Parts: sequence; structure tokens; C-alpha cells
Amino acid sequence: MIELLAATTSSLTSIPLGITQEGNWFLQNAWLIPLIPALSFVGILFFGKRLPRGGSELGIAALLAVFLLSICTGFAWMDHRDNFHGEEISQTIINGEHGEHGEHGEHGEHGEHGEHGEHGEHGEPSLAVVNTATWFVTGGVEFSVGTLVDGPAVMMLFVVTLVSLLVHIYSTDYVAGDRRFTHFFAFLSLFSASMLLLVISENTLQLLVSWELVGLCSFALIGHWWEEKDNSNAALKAFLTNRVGDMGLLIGVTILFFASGEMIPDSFGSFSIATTNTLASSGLLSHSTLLIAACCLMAAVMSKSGQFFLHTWLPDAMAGPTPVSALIHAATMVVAGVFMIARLYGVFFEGFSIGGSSINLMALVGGFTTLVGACLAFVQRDIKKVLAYSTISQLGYMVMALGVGAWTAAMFHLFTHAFFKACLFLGSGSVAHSVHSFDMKSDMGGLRKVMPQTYRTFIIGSIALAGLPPFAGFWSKDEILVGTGGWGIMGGTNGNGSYTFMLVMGMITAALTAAYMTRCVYLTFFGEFRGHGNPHESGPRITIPLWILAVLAVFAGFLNLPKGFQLVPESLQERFGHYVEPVAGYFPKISHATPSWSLAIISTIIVVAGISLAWNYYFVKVEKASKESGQSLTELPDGLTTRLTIARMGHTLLVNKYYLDHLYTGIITRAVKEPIAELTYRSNQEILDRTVDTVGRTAVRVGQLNYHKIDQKIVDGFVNASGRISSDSGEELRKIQSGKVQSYAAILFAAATILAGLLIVIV
Amino acid sequence: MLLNQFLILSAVLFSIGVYGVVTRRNGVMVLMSIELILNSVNINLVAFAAFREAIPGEVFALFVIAVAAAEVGVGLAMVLLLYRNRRNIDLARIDSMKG
Amino acid sequence: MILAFERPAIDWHAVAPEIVLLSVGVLITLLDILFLEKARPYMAALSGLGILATAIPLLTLGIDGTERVLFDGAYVVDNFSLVLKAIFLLAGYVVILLSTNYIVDGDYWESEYYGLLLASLMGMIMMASSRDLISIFVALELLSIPAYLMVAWRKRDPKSNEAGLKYYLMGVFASAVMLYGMSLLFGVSGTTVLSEIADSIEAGNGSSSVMTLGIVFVIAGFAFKVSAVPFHTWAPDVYEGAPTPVTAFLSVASKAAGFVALLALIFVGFYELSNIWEPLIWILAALSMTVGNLVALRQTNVVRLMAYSGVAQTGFMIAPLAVAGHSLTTGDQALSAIITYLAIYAAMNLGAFAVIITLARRTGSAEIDSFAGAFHFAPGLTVAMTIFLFSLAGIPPLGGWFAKFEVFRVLATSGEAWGYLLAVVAAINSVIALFYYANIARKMWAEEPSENDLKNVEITPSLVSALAICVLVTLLFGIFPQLVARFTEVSLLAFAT
Amino acid sequence: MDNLLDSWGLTVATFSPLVGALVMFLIPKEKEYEHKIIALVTSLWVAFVGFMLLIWFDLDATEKLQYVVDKSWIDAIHSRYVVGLDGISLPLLLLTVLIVPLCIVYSWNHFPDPKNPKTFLILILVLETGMIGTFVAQDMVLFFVFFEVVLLPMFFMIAVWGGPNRKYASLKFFLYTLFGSALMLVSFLSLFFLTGAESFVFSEIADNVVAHTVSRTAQLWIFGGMFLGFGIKVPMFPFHTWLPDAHTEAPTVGSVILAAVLLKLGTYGFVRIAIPLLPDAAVEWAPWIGLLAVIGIIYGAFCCLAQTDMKRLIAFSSVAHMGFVMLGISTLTDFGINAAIMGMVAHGLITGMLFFLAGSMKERYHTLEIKRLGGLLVQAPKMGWILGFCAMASLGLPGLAGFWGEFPAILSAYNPANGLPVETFRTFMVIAALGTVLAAGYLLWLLQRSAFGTPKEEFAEDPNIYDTTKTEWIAWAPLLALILAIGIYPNLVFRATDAAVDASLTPCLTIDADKSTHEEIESAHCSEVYGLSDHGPDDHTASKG
Repeated sequence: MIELLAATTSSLTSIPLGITQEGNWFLQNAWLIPLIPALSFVGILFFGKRLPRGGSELGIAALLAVFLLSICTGFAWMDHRDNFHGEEISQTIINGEHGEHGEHGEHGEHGEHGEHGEHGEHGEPSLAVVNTATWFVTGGVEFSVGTLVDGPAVMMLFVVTLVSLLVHIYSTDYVAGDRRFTHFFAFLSLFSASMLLLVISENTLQLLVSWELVGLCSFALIGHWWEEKDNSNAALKAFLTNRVGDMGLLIGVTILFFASGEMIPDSFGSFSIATTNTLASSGLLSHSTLLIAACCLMAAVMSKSGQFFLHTWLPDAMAGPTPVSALIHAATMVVAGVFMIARLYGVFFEGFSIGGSSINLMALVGGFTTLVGACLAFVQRDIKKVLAYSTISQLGYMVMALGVGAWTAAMFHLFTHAFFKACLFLGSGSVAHSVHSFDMKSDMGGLRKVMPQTYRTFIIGSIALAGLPPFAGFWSKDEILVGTGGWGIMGGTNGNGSYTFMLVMGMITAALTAAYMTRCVYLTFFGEFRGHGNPHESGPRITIPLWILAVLAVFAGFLNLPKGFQLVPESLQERFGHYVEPVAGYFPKISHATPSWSLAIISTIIVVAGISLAWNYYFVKVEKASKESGQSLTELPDGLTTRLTIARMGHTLLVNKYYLDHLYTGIITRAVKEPIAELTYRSNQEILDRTVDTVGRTAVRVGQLNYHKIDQKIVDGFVNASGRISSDSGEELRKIQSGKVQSYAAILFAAATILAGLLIVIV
Repeated sequence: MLLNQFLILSAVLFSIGVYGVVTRRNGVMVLMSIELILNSVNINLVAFAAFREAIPGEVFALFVIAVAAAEVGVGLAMVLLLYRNRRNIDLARIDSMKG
Repeated sequence: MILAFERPAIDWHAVAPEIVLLSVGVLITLLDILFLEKARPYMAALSGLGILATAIPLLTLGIDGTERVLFDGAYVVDNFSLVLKAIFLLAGYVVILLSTNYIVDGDYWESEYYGLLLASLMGMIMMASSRDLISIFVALELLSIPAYLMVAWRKRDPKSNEAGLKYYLMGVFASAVMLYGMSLLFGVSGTTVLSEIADSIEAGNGSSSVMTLGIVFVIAGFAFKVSAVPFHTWAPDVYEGAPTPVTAFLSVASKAAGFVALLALIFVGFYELSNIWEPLIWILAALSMTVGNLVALRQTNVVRLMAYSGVAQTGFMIAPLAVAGHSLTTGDQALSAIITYLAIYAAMNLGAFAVIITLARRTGSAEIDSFAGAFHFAPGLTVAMTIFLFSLAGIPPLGGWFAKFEVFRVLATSGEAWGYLLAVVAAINSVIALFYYANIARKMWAEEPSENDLKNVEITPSLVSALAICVLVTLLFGIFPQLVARFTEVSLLAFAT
Repeated sequence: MDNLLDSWGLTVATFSPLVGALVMFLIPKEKEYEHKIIALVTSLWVAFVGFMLLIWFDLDATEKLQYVVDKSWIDAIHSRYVVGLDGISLPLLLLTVLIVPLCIVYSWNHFPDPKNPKTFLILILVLETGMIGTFVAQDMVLFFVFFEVVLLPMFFMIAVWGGPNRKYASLKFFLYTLFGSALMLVSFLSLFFLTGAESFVFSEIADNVVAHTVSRTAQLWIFGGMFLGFGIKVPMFPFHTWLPDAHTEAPTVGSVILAAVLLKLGTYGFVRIAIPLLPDAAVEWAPWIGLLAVIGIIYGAFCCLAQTDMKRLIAFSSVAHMGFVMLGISTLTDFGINAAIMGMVAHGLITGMLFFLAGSMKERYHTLEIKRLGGLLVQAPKMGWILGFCAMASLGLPGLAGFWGEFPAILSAYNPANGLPVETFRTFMVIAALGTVLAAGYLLWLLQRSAFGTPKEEFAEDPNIYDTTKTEWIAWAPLLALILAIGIYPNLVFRATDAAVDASLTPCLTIDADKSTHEEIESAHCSEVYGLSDHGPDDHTASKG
């Protein structure tokens, strides 16, 4: 099948890419899915005002159609995954001088023999369906656009369309009566279109294009009420931080383009994801270029998915309407970064050499973000800010999972997280809708009696988020912890590497998550109602999506029951992993940790401990204190952290991470004087935010300096100066014209004699 | 051998004439100095013509004399005009146009 | 010893133009004496017709095309001299058109003016053909003396008076210096005919310092005539003082005459001694361009500005001479470049002066500020003036650019280092020049007129025809340069070798 | 029809605006309506001719010069009237032919203050002739003449109809560009004389440069002259100071034409003359051009951040954009130069639109002080969103034309032609990528301060802030549609330029054969590539297809 050309210097071989062009109708033209919402965007933009329901019905119809389409694509993919034996496409490459990496050598041969024997335990190969068309040709390089439908793509299609549909329905009630109702729906469908385009994009260029379109829509939607200055500020900040990340993406894509160019004969390079991944995972691209490319792409992920030091825009993005926060800043857009890592996993796996090492940049960033997000979520007054920081923390979880090689666990967590986080956000939206404020401490409390539906869905969502069994959160978080390679009795053996440090961080965050969710539930739904006015339950168009999401939050977990789970027949285990994880040339060979009972139990115990600790503090002590003082308190006046020095020290230690980071940004913080709770919050907002603003302002000042000093004075000055010199010298020369005829005669004669003298002497 | 003396004489005359033109303030004096210069040229021409037995030199001198006459006529008319307008013929004073 | 005086064989056809012009001049003077007041109105028309009449023999000589040499080499009628005679006549005709009703106001005696003008023209035409020291000197004086009188034309106006006297004194002094040079030249070479001087130089006695002194003094004399720096000091005062048509005449015709003499001397006379006159001309060219332009920047009076612009343009015209000695071909190219520049410069400058005269009649002053807002009360004139100014500056598609282009071409291809240097100096100067030309144009276009009576300027038919000729010539040479290029393919060198 | 167009097409396109101007010249000043009609009809006629040229253009032989007319013009100086159209100049010609009618429509009933529509429209038509001429000229002297012709009308437009400080700005613009073109002329001349070619036609000179190799130092000096000449026009970093003044003072239509087309003359000069004719010097100069381009990007961005006047900000933003175009050119790969031409077209459309908007806002607010603006979206929503759309296009949002100008330029900077220092170009790439972030910064900051927020009390109830009028819609709709169309399907431009650029680079610039797709790089005689058979003294050769 592969003719190994004899001894030519650049011998041409071909490597299987794990993609095919046949596949049933749905898989073939998945490009319809992004097209329909795009058309609806145009429709709403032009005819929205004249439609009876202000364009929202056009949006919902489009999303419904697309949701059905993606379900069909899902089923088509499942069938394709199980029984497809069509012909596989391979890419001819120059392999002479690069030489095979040591331990990957045998994998190479295996590939070549084409019978893909023991491709990991997931059975025979899953071939992604690719359908490309040439977009344009410039400078001998052919840019193509197309769709690549495989496991993760189908999963994401399902999640995005579902959540987007629910958010559409939800916002018909939430945003009703807004001045720019049509405008809102137009941008919602544009957002869905670009997100869907991103999900099924076949090459990195298309990924880049949709990546920035998604950024644009988030800019427009966050700044929906752009009358207030801080809304437009938040939108601007979101877009600029994304742009910073995009710079990384731009450079990463360029490096990958040209790196793959060296390998493919007579072409400058190729953008296609399948080729780049296959080349990377079969060790044909040099490790250093992959490392640089991975770091650049990592920058993009950190800005888009709100990882540690580029996350400041996400909490501010809560200024946008809540359905936007639910859709964009919980379920879809922020996950784009994680999806990009999953999509280009070959590059990251090789770049950060995830298999076999105990620490790498991605895992570290992920772990650190989970911890930081969790701590910050603790001290928020605004309910949406709590959920925003919890999103940051969960995203950190996913990135950490990818960092440790637990690919399926990360994708599964993404899948479940989308549901319960959207449910929580929409729940908080419905609460805020009735209370007309987001501030838990001053305007909420005791809403369980008044808003039963929202209360119950919120409870389900927070339990799922905390990760108590049998809810979805438990299964996905447990998978990740197992994936980190376990530690002693915790099991989770033969993972990709012994990431014990990540395991510890994961455990602590699980506890913290449980704690702050309990605090949030108590402050909003228990105790007495602190706000004014009379809150009431929201209408059906809000509660029904809440219930759908709550149900999904409960049952989504069963999709990926771990291997050894005897309660259920073998065929039902690991369904999610089986269908979603690609087994093909373009996916690296990752090893799957064996699930262990002991780890599951310990993690549940930790979560329960977290809940009980918070429960005891709030439901017992604060309840008693508020009964004694008669007004509903939100925290004990002389709380644990203020009394006990050790607790205060522990807390400041957590905060100190900031100082580490703080020192890293180089600006010394103000002296610590408010109670610890205020300090943590203000330290995050003030310092990090201000660094971003000061960077902006210094740029402006440098601009001013540059403009006034250099541009006007020196460069422009030089031009005017030359003008002035010529006119001044003109003035002097004018003086010799004295008007006296005899001086003229003298000049004439003097000149004649001098010239004569000169010429006689010299010539 | 004789030629150099003539050349020196004409050079001397020439320089005196030039000095006269440049320094004298009286219009008529300047005209006279110009005549001096022209005559020095004549001497030069005649001397060379004689030395080289070349007739054109003589003819040239004649032409110079004739033209000099015409020039002086015009020059005196100009100076007269100046006197009628300004009541003096001091060349240093006529500098209304300058720069 | 043959004493009988046998009549030298004169080729009447060759001297026909001179004769016709002489007779017209004499006729006018006679008419003036006989009919006094009655003849006044016809004087201008008659002299115009006279000039056109002299043009006829020129055409026949042109068609005939043979080179005629009279008085054994002293007086030559070849296509070089024919082209230049045509330029002189055309310029003379336009000057007459300019001065028809300019001279009338101020009730000076009009007819004499035309007599003097024709006499001066006669001198110029003679200069074009003269190839020997004596005839050059006589032609020079013949064209200068009437010019002195024309400059002092307005007897009662102190300025005209002062200008006249200055021009006279400087003119005579310069020609005296030139004469001294000529005498030395004669002394060394023994003959007055330029071709024979060239032979004697070739024969080897050209290297003496006396010869250098002679050459320098002769070139200095003519440098005065073409107002090259440092001999230009007379030009601004005389231009300002003299009546404007006379200034136009001086700036174009007498300058051209100066050039003709210079070309004849250098190309026919001492072409071999290029190591003497090339550096001299180089210095003159560089100085005139730079000084002319720089001082022009500061001028407020448009006539003085035209004087300095004239000085700068002279710098451009001399420039090719600075590399002419490099080789025979460069010599020819330099000659044709200079003549092209002369022809186009004549048209541009006369046109500009025509506009200045018309506007001065209305605004009464020659200050540049009085030109402000001309667009509003004299749009036609403004457009014409813009064409002339930008043509002087060398902007395509107007004539000036082709003239400058030829000069640049000669400098660039001369292959000598300081040829390139001069080209760079010329490039910088053309940018500086553009500044004051554009300044006037902008003042005319963009500013508000000072007083607000917007009545249009009444333009006499003769001025209109003068303007038309100049605009036509400038545009024609700009768009179809090969017209002028074909005419100026003349060469003096063929004669010299 | 085909051969009529073939022989007369380009000459008609170039000179019919002049005819229109002459006709208008004869009509007295008062009849303003007739003037407007004639101007519009002439420009539409030229647009129609341009469109016909596009239709009959043989798209799969874009590298060959088509509609070639080759007559002798000035024999004395061996310059010939040679005009031709190939892939590189087609898009730019169409851009010109599109922009001018839109400008005439835009200024239909609001001419700038010294109301003189007759002369204003005549100047626009003369400008159009100059611009079209420059893009079709294939002879150096012809190119130089048209290059100068463009200068004069622009000078008068700024000088007569400009803002308060117009005297200084117009003269500076005129002198600066003239100085540049003087140097350019000197380099043209010396190239002509050194190679001893017998005519000024580009292909002729390109052959001779290849034939008897002009010494390297001479090539360097000549390229230096051209670099200065074109660099000033682009404008490149140190020579850009004329642009902001010219733009702030120029009337709206003036700065639209200046931004949309005149800036392209410089870059077009590089692509058409400098690089194909002097390949070795180009390789020598490329890193420096790259350096200046990148500095331009960052320097322009910083200056934008410091601006208080909107129009001046847009002017500096075009300095930054042209930086990207020059970066594309400096890579000397056909990938980079394609990006540069796309960048030119995109910048023309987008910045043209931005200046239209700035003009309309100046009409409404009578000031462009960003501090006093605000709440445009509240008072004039449609105009606000168009400003948003253009800001997004300008910062290079993918899916709009701007992106396809910047991204391929950055991509090509990663892998410049051989002989160029790869590391330096990769650092240029990173800096350029940083430039895109700064671009996003200043554009969105402008958008936020002028469009978002609530209108200042000074203009809160001002009736003068009306939304886009009909004439503005007619003028702007084609531009907006094109920006979106090129954004979604960039092949509209690349289809034409790809082969032409490849041809203009390959024969004269040695690209290592094995990498590039054209194995058979025979040392093609340049004139074949340019599709010009050796022209007899005066015969007219129609070498189509």
C-alpha cells in the first residue's frame, strides 16, 4: 500500500490521516448547521422590526431547525462510528531527513500496516467525515473552507444548539420590552452561527475566523446596553483581552502552517487540522516548533476561556444581559478555548509532552485557575459574579484535565458543565428578574418560599456543580481526578503521568466549590428576604428551560459510566468516551486511567465535608445569630476568620497567591486594612484590573509623548526647518543688493578678477 | 621687446579707469574713467596689431573709438536727465531701489 | 600693388533679413520726423508688420537650408543663427504687442520707442550670425545702447531714470571689461575671426595665462548680459525701474542675445580650452541657480521676483554648458538643450510679463499682495498666469518640464562627476523655485481680493493676442515637445572641427 | 466590440474624464446643475468602460498585459505611449473607477464652503485621469507624467477648499511629494541611461537590467531613489508627516480620494516598477523596508492613541494600515505581494468609508473633537452602526475585507523570499501581530467615545444630527457591500492578482526552484511575460490572450 521509494534523498511516504470523505448525508453537509442561523441573523437584521414578535420567532425557528439537524448528525455519527469501513485518506509527506522519534517508531509502522490493530481499548478506528471546498488561491497557496465532523464536533453541536435554543426561549421573556429587542436576537443568532462554524471547522484558518467572530458577538452582546459607560467599558475590555489572545492564535496558526509546509512536498503549508495533528502526533514536526506553537495557542486559550491572569474580563462581562452570560459566558464561547485544545490535541500532546511528565504548563495553568476561581467565588456579593468565578474555576478543571491527558474526562466535564452552569445562570437571571438586582447580601434571601421552581432547579444545579453522586457533576469531576494518575490508595493507575499535585488541587477545589455554592444558596434562598418590593415566580418561558437543563444536569452523568461499574451491562459503559474520543491518525495515543472506587468515595467525602462546613457556618450559626438580632444577617459579625489567628493566616495564605501574582505584575498593593473578605475581592478587582487599565493609559501617554515630541517636533520640525533655512539665507543674500551702482561695478570687476585668478592658478 | 611696455601702459590705464569708475561719486567723472578704460583697450589692440602685423586689430580699434563716442553721447544725456530730476549727479545718492 | 578696390562679393540673400529690418527701422524714423503727430497711431502696427516682413526672408533661407559664410568666416548664416533670429523676431513682435497701449499713457513721444526697439532687434539679429570679435562687439553695442535709452524711457519718473543710468553705467563698464578681454584674445591669437582663433589655439598657444584672463573677461562681459550671478546685481533694479514691456524685452531678447554670443564664443571660439571655461560656467550656473532662487523667496514685488527668477532660469540655461566640453556629442546635446530652453523660456516669460502688465494696469501696483484673489476678478488671467508659473517651475504637461528635462538629460548623461552634482543642485533648486511660483499661484487662487470692487480687467486686443501666442507656445511645447526638439537640432561644432 | 475595446479601451478610460472636464470648462459657473450632471455622466461612463474592460479581461492569463496600446510619443527622449492592463493594475483601476462616481454623488448637494462646484468637479475629473493613467501606464515617463498630474488637482483641492490651516498643509503636501517624485525621476533616468535601453517601457528596461547586469551599487542607489519617491507617497514611517496635515485640512471628498487611491500609487510603484526591475537591490533593501513598515504600524497605532481629532486619527490609522501593505511587499514572495494588493484594495474601501463618515459627522456636529462627540448610536443609529461596521473592518476582523489584507501579510512575513534574514522577518511578524491588537485598541476606543454612551448636552437636542440621507446611502452602499463581499469571498481580488504577481516576480527574482510550484522557471525573457512582442517603430500590436 505504501511504496517506500528506494534511496532518493527526500523519499515520499504517506501517512493515514484518519479522515474520510464518504459518510451519510448529515455528516457530509454539516455546513448547513452554521448557515441557517447566519441567514436568520440577516433576516432579523433587515426584517426584524416588521415581524410580529420582533424577530425572536425567526431566531427560535432557526435554532430549532439547527437543533434537530444536529441531533440527526449525532445519530448519523454514532452509526458511522460503529460500522463504517470506507476508504481512508492519507497525506503524502517527505520523511527522509526528519527520522522517527524513538518510542514512536513502532507506532509509525503500525500506522503504515494499515490494520490499526490495538488502537487503544476503544475498538476499531473512528474516521472523521471531511468535506472541503477551495475558498481562494493566493501566492500558490490554496485556502480551503470545510467541515470536519467527528466525535467532539457532534457533541459540541448538540450542546451549543440546545443551550442556544433554551436561551433564545428564555430571553423572549427576560429581554421583553427592551429598546433593542430585535437587535439582541440578531446578534444572538450571529453568535450561534459563528460558534457552530467554529465547532465544525476543518482548518485552523476557519477556526481563527470564527474565533474572532465569536469575540465580536460577545463584544456586541456584553455592550448591549451601551448607554452606561461601564457596560461599554466591560465590552471593550472583553474584546481587547480576546484580541490579545487572538494575537497568540494568529502566530500559533502561522507557525503550524509553515511547520506542516516543510513536511508536505511542493506546498508552502497547510491549514488543515487533520494533517497538522497527524504530523504532530506521529512525531514528524520538530519538538521546539510544537512547543512554541503550543505556548502561543495557550495564550489564546487563556484569554478566551478566562484562564488565570487573562480572566479579569469574564466577571466584568456579567454587565451584559443574563441570557447572554448564560449562553456565552457559561456554556459556549468560554468553552471554545478548551474545544480548541481538544481539537488540536496532537499539537499540545507533543508540544507539552503531556504523556510521561508530572507537570506541564497546561496542567499548571488549569490547576491554578481552578483554585483561584474557587477562592474568589467565595467573597462575591453579586450572584452572577459568584457563578462567573465558578465558571472560571470549572474551566480551569477542564484545562487541567486536558493537561494531564484525561481527554474524554475533560470533554465530558465540558458537556455536563454546560448544562448545570447554564441552569444556574438562568436561575440567577430569573431571581434577579423578579428582585431587580443581583446583590445577594442586600436584596435577596428567603426566596425559596416565593420562587419554588427557580429554587428547586437552582438546588439541582448547585448540587450537580458541587459534584454529589448521582448528579452529572460527580461523574465528570471524578473522571478528571482519576485521569490525574491517582496517588497511593486513591487508585487511578496507569494514567498518562503521575500528576499528583494536580490531584490535590482538584480535591481542594471540589471542597471549595461545594462550600461557596452552599453559601450562595443560603444567601439567596434561605433566611429572611432582605430586599424591598415583592418578588414573584418567573413566567413559564423562563422556568421550562430551567427544568430542561435541571433534568439534563441530573441524567447527563450516566452517559459516561466508568469502565468497572458493575451495576450496568458492559455495553452501556463509557458510551460518551466510545463515541466522542476519536481513534485515528490525527489523535495522539493517550492511555486511559482505570477508574478506582476508592478515589470516587474519597472525593464524595470531601464534597460532603465542604457542604457541611458551609452548612454549619450559615444554616446553623448565621441562622441563630439572625434570629437573635432579629434582622437577617448574611455572616457572623465576629466570624471564624476574624477571631482565630490561624484561620486568618490560612486565608491570607490563599490571598498571598495574589501577592505572588501581584509581585509578578510588579505593582505593590495598598496596605491591608479592611476585613479579609473585602480585601480578597478588592485586591482582585483593583490590582489586576488596574494593571490592564494602566497598560492602556501608558500606551496612550506613550502615544501622546510619541506624537507631540517625536512626530511634531523632530520629524515635522526637520521639514519646516529646511523651509526656514532657505528663506533666511534668502534674506542675507538680499542685503548684497545695496542699490548703489558703484558697489555693483565693484562686485562685477572683483568677481571677474577673482575668477580669472582662480582659473589661472588652478588650471 | 617693445610690446610689453605697451601692455603694461594699457594695464595701468585700465586699472586707473576701473579705480575711477568705482570710487568717483560724480557722474561725469565716472564717464571719463570709462573712456580711459576704452582707450587702454585701444592701446592694447593697436600694440598687438603692430606686433603681429594683423590689420583686424587696427580695424577693431577704430570700431571701439566710434562706439565709445556713441556711448559717451548717451551717457551724458543720462547724466543730464539725472541732474534735471535731482539737481545733483552724486551716484551714491541714487539708491532708491534695493534688496 | 593693386590699389583698385574690388567690391567684396556679398550674398544678398543671406543678409536679406538684416536689410529688411534696417529699412523698416529707417522708414519708421523718417515717418516720425515727417508726420509727427499724425503718424503716431500707426507706428506700432507698422513696426509689427516690419518684423513680420523680416520673417519672410528668414523662411526662404530656412527652406533653402544651405550654410552661407560671408566676409571669410566673420558672418555666417546657418540653421543655428536662423533659429535664433526667428526667436528674436517672435520675441520682438510680442514685445511690440505688449507695449502698444502701455507706452501711450504718460504722453511720452511714442514713435521713437519703436525706432529704438527695431534698432535693438537689428543688433540681436546681427549678433546671431556674427562669428568674429569685431562684429560681436558691434552687434552687442548696437543692441545695448537703444536698450539703455528704452530703460530710461520715462524721463520724468525718477525710478526709470535711476534704472537707465544704472543699466548704462554697468553695461558700458562690462563691455569695457569684455573689450579688454577681447583685446587680449586678439593679442594671443592674432586674428579676430573665431574659427581662426580656434585654429590658433589648436596650434598650441592656447595655454598661456593671458589667454585665460582674456577668456574670463570676455565671458564675464556676457555673463553680465545674461545676468548670471555674481554679475546679476543690475537686473533687479533695472527690471523694477524700467517700463514693464522693456523689462520683458530685456529679460528675454537681450538675455537671448547674450547667450548667442556666449555660445558662439565657446563653441566656435575656444571649444578646445574646456578646462578653463567649464569650471567657470559651472560656478556661474550653480551660483545663479542658488542665489537667484533663495533671494526670490523673499521678494514682495512681482517684477523683482521675475528678475531673480530670470537669474535662476539663466542658471538652468548655463548648466549644460558646464559639461559641454566632455565630448562632441555632449556638446551638441548641450547646445540644443540650451536653445530649446531659450525658446520655451521666451514664451513663458513673455506670457508672465503680459499677465503682469494687464493686472498692473488695474491694480496699479506690482506688489504680489495686489495679485491676491485675482481668481475672482480675472479668472482667465489667473489660469494663464498659473500655466506660465507652473511651466516656469517645470511641472508636466506644460512646456517648462521639457526644457528642464533636456537640461537634466544632458547633465545626467555627461558622465562627469560634477555633472551629477550640478544635476542634484538643479533638482533642489527646482523645488525651491516651485515654492515661490506656487506661492503666487496660491495667492491668486485661494485668497480674497483686497478691495471688493470685482469689476473685470479690460484687456486690449493686442494683449489678448500676445497672451494667446504665449499660452499656445507653452502648451504646445509641453504636450508635443518633438515640435521644438526638431527645430533645435542645430550644431555649431560641425563648423568648429 | 472586443477589438474596439482592445485598441481603444484604455485610452478612452484614461482621457474621457479630461474630455468631460473640458466640456465643463466651457459652461459658465452659474449653471451648477449642468456641471453636476456632466461630471456624474462622465464618471459613470468611465466606470462603464472599466466594467467592460473587466468583462473582456481574460482572467486565466492575468500575467499577460492586455489591451496593450503601443505608440511612439516623444521620440526625442525615446519615451513611448504604452498602456496595458494586467492582474496587478486591474483591481486598482476598478477601485478608482468606482470611488470617483461615489464621491461625485456624495458631494451632490453639499459642496465644501467656497461654493464653486464647477472647478471642484473639474479637479476631481482631472484627478481621475491622473489616477487611471498611472495605473495603466507601462512607460516610465508616461508613469511619471500621470504621477505628477495627480499632484496638481489635489494641491488646489486642499489649498482652496481646505480647512483653517490649509495653506501650510497644501504646500507641505505638494512639496513633499514633488521632492519624492523628483528623486524618482532621477532614478528613472539613470536606470534608463545605465541600461542603455532604447525606450522607457518597463519590460524593455527589465530585460536590459537582466541582460547586461547593472552594477550592484548602482542598482542600490537607483532603488534608493525610487524607495524615497514611492516611500513618501505610501507614506512610510519617517516620511509620513504630510499625511495627517493633508487629511485634516482636505475637504471630505478630497481626503476620501487621497486615502482610497493616491496612497496606492506609492505601493503600486513598488510592486510594478521597483521590485520587478531591480530584483537584486530589492533583496538588499527588503529588510529595511520591512523594518520601516513595522515601525510604521506601531508608530501609527501609538499616534492614533494620542489623537483628539477623529479625522487625524483615521489618517494615522492609514499610516498603520499601509505599514501592513509594505510588510507584505517587503517579503518579496508572491504570497506577500498578493496580500499587499489585497491590503491596498481593502484599505481603499474601508478608509474611504471612514473618511466619508468623518465628513458626514463634521457636517452634522461641525466638529470632529472626539471629546465633544458621543451617543451617535442614540441620535443617528444607522450611521452609528455603519461607523461600527467600518471600525470592525478597519481593525481587521475576519469575515471583512481588512482581515485579508493583514493576515496573509503576517503569514508571509513568517517565510520571506530566500536571501532575506528569516529571524528578523519573524520578529517583524510578531510586532505586526501586536499592531493588530493596538489597532483594535484605538479603533474601539474611538468607537466607544463617539458612538456609545449618551450624547453630550451640547448636541443632545440638536436637530442637525439627522441620520444618513439618501445621497449618502447611494454613495456608501456599494462600498459597504464590497467590503463584506471581499471579506467573505476574497478570491474576487486574488483571482486577478495571483498569476500576475507570480509572473512579475519569478523571471527576475530567483526563487529557489524546488520549493515553488513553477518548476519550469526558465529565465523567461521579461517582455514575453509582459506579453509585449518587440514593437516596431510605430506598429500597433494587439497581443491579447
